[in-house]
Amino acid sequence: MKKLINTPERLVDEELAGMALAHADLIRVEEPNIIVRRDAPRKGKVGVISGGGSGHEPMHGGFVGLGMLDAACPGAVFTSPVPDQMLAATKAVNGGVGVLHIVKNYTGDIMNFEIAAELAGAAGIEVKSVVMADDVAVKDSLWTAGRRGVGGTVLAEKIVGAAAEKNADLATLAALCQKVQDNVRSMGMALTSCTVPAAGKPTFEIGDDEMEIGVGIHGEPGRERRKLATADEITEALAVPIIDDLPFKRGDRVLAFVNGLGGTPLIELYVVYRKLAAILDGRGITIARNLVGSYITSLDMAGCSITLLRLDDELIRLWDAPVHTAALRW
Amino acid sequence: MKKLINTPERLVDEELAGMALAHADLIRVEEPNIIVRRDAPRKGKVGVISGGGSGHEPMHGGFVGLGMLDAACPGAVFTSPVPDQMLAATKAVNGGVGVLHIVKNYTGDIMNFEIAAELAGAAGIEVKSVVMADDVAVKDSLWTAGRRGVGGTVLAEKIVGAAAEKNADLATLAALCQKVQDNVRSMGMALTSCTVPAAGKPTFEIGDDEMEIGVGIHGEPGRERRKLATADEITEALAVPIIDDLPFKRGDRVLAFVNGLGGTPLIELYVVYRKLAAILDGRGITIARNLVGSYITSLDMAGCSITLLRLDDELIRLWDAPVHTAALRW
Amino acid sequence: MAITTAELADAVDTFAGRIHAAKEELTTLDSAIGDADHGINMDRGMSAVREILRELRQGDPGALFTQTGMKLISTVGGASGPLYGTFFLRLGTSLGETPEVTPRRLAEALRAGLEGVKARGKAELGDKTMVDAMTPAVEAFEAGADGDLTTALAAAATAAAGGRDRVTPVVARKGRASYLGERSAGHQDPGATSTTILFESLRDALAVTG
Amino acid sequence: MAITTAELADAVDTFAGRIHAAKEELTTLDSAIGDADHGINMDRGMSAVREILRELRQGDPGALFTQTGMKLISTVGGASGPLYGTFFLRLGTSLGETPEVTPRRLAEALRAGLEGVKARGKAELGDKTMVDAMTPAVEAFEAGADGDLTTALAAAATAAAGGRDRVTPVVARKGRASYLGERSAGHQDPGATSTTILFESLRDALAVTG
Ligand SMILES: Nc1ncnc2c1ncn2[C@@H]1O[C@H](COP(=O)(O)OP(=O)(O)O)[C@@H](O)[C@H]1O
Ligand SMILES: Nc1ncnc2c1ncn2[C@@H]1O[C@H](COP(=O)(O)OP(=O)(O)O)[C@@H](O)[C@H]1O
Ligand SMILES: [Mg+2]
Ligand SMILES: [Mg+2]
Ligand SMILES: [Mg+2]
Ligand SMILES: [Mg+2]
Repeated sequence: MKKLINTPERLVDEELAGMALAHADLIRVEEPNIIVRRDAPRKGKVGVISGGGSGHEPMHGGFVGLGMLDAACPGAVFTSPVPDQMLAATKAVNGGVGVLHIVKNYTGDIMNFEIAAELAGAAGIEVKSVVMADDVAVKDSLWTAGRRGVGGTVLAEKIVGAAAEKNADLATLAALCQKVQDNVRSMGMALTSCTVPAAGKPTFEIGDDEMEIGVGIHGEPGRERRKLATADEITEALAVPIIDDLPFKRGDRVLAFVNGLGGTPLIELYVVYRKLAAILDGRGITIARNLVGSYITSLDMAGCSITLLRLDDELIRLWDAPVHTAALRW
Repeated sequence: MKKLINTPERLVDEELAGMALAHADLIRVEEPNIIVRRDAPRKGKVGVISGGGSGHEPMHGGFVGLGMLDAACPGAVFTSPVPDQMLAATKAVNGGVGVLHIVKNYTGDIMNFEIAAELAGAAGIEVKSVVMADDVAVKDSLWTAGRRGVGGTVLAEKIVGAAAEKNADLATLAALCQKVQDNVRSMGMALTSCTVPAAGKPTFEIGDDEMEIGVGIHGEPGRERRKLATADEITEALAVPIIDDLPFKRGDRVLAFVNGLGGTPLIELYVVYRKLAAILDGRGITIARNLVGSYITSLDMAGCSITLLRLDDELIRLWDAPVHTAALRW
Repeated sequence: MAITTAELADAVDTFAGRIHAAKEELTTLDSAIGDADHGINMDRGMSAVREILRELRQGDPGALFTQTGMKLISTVGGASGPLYGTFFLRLGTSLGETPEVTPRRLAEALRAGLEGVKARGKAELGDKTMVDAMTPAVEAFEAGADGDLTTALAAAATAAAGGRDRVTPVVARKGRASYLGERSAGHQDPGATSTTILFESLRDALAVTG
Repeated sequence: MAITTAELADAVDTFAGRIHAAKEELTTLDSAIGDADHGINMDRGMSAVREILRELRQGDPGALFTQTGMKLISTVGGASGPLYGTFFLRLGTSLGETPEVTPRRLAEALRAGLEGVKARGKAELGDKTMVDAMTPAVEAFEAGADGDLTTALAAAATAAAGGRDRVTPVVARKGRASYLGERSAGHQDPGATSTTILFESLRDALAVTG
């Protein structure tokens, strides 16, 4: 295992210490490992928090700041945070008008956030939770854990954060987050496995001429292993299931998000974006906004994911609204 | 070789096509493969251009836009661009008051920019060139090609671009760029080799327990191979030679830039930043500004570089000035 | 023939030790159909529990389990944290302030733990989770709780292992393994494996010697 | 015994073909002490030259080399682009509009090319660059230019290879290899290798058969 770390045990703590030093103008880091917007709580503003295992940087800690999250709860690598963190974050951002939990749909995240919400409720803070579950690689079924929350979460946090900044109320924000969830779909693929630091070796073996289609963001193997293909073929293999799922239709305006998984250089993401744009153009779908970069990662995994969000004027306005965080800023 | 590409031959063209589509609000891509600020040329504004081999994304194309570069010339992967590109870019950004070439110190870049400057001069455009050479891993000697231009280039482009935006004249901008060069030092290290797409295999072999200290950004092996060490030890191995070289002294204010080489996840860069901050603090050097992320990369290489720039009020003001490019924005 | 807090604390300690020993094995199982952290997660939690065990040994069995559960919830995270946390919490709540635990009371407590896990995780039998080891184990223990404790514990451990193995060929329907669809079949479930270790620890630590 | 444009075009074509064949070898050499692209760069340039060769064959030798040089400058990039580009440009300028080239005129042109490379790249003999193959090759050709052409070309090619090998043990002082310091010693220089291929191509294409 080759990583710029000291020990796996100290990795998250040291990362948070580095973030606190680098972004002291935006955030503070508090016990038990939560990243809180510097000026939180703000009276009369709904707090918006999220969280999940570490290893997906910049998500979520890099999205704490003006116009996005009020706090983030990073768990151990690929491990949902514990309820103590979400409870502390909820208290830290409580401006008296409730707190929204944006939860990615993983069994662990759901249960830990659930316990935290129960405890916050008992402490007199109104909490609403919205579950992001946008990964079309997973069959959407009542009989399984359901779809994973992936790239759509980044977009939801930006959009909901923008509305929260304008003092929308808790119910409105929860509905808005649900609206993003209802209109967003993603899928990812891996060229290589990632290596969980504490495990010390790649999560899965993969041949030099193979790839995994439909991976999540935790090094979970995908639904299917295929022969390595060209960027255009890979883009097609991700884009078509996404488009067909919602489905996205001729005349739709979308936000197209091409995301690197941590070990993928930017040059490759633009190659994917180019093909994605051609595919959407061919179907009469307009890219109204885009995002290209590594925003929701899987440690050092090489690979990418594509996320499409159907936009309307409201979502565009909120996407365009100012944001000032470590990872997204305009 | 595992990459999200179609063919090595089409990689740069397709990347540029993707960039043009993703950032049509900021840039246009023109023959022969140059990235030009959308509103260039601007009358009365000095044009600032740079260029170099591809494979270092987002540098330089990601830095074209308001308050930074007016054009970028991407060569083939790790290969200096050809004079035709710099000549075309120089013409495209010529607002009648001269063009500054920011050149990284590589034999190829120097010669190709030199030819372009001769041709531009013959075409009646005043060109000044400043050479960036900030890599302390290379001995600074009249008898060699001299130091490589690395991370300092990103900072120079931002700072010079800010001054150009305020209509500083060519001589002033050249002097400012030289001032950045005189006050900036960098050093890098690699955990893995990168793979040049056209070569198809890693540039160098490296053991699971080894690292290269003092690498450049082209997969050139470093000056020294060492046993793999902790993030803290690596940070020290980079920071101390940088500090001792200028030297940076007690009381100095610096911009601390921790850069990922393309295959390094952000979480690791913050671990490095944390240690760098501690080292500087221990020497009485104040981090007045910082930048953490992958801005000057080496394809898919895992590793990092550290750059320190000694700041004064002028440089801080120019660093803080607005910038709106694909990769840097505030 | 009632069980003391000290004996139960020993059982928890045995569990912690075996989890530590099985850390890599559990993580490897989780690599195949999950995210390569189950051993790491459980070991982080049980190590934290071990640190408060000396203190808990002084109190009643209810407090022992309640505190164990709370510690797991606040240190493990992931899916296993709330699930094992809830399991021990419910054990504790069920036992209340009973100073000593009879096998029958323990059977009731284990049942409460199991129901807690099912309520929290909403997994059914056959979904390929820890529930598949826990359910037969609790049932076996219930069936034998009026007889010999050692025998009942042995039956519970055997039933846990049986449940664990029964769902190895099955396609997962809960937890991360479910994302794999058909590809999850043929892999042993990490959580069912740690649950089997739990019942084996109870068996070995609580067995009446002789 | 003067050399025609067609013969010189054949030599350029031979060079292009051998560069294509040596693409991987040159790139591998450049991996060890550079950035793994010398073969790729040269092949990109010489392939582009090949495309205009049929047309150039119709003109005079000066134009053949001038156009070859310009094409290399605008397609190769890197260090080798301006250097080989300058080399051929100077060859062309030196030959001017001479319709046929005598060995002596060729010697003068090669000297002009070499001086161009040195002026552009500022490398000295012993810096471990293409100059180390080019200098002895040009000198050997100059020495034999009044004698038998085939012999002179053979001597030039041998001298190029000798120069290439002489600097293999040396520490590089120019180009990317210089970044390696002591570590560059013991590696064969890619540019000196391609220059040797150039003089071998001249030898084999221009040799008077029989
Ligand atoms: N809904 C559920 N109900 C019961 N057990 C579950 C459920 N989901 C997952 N598990 C169990 O949790 C185990 C995985 O735990 P762990 O790896 O620690 O958490 P995570 O999946 O969050 O990484 C699985 O092997 C499975 O036995
Ligand atoms: N200053 C110089 N003068 C002459 N030749 C040089 C000089 N610098 C480099 N070279 C030659 O160029 C070769 C490398 O060419 P190439 O790999 O194509 O360019 P780059 O170094 O830009 O990647 C070296 O092997 C060396 O022979
Ligand atoms: Mg996990
Ligand atoms: Mg090169
Ligand atoms: Mg797991
Ligand atoms: Mg090279």
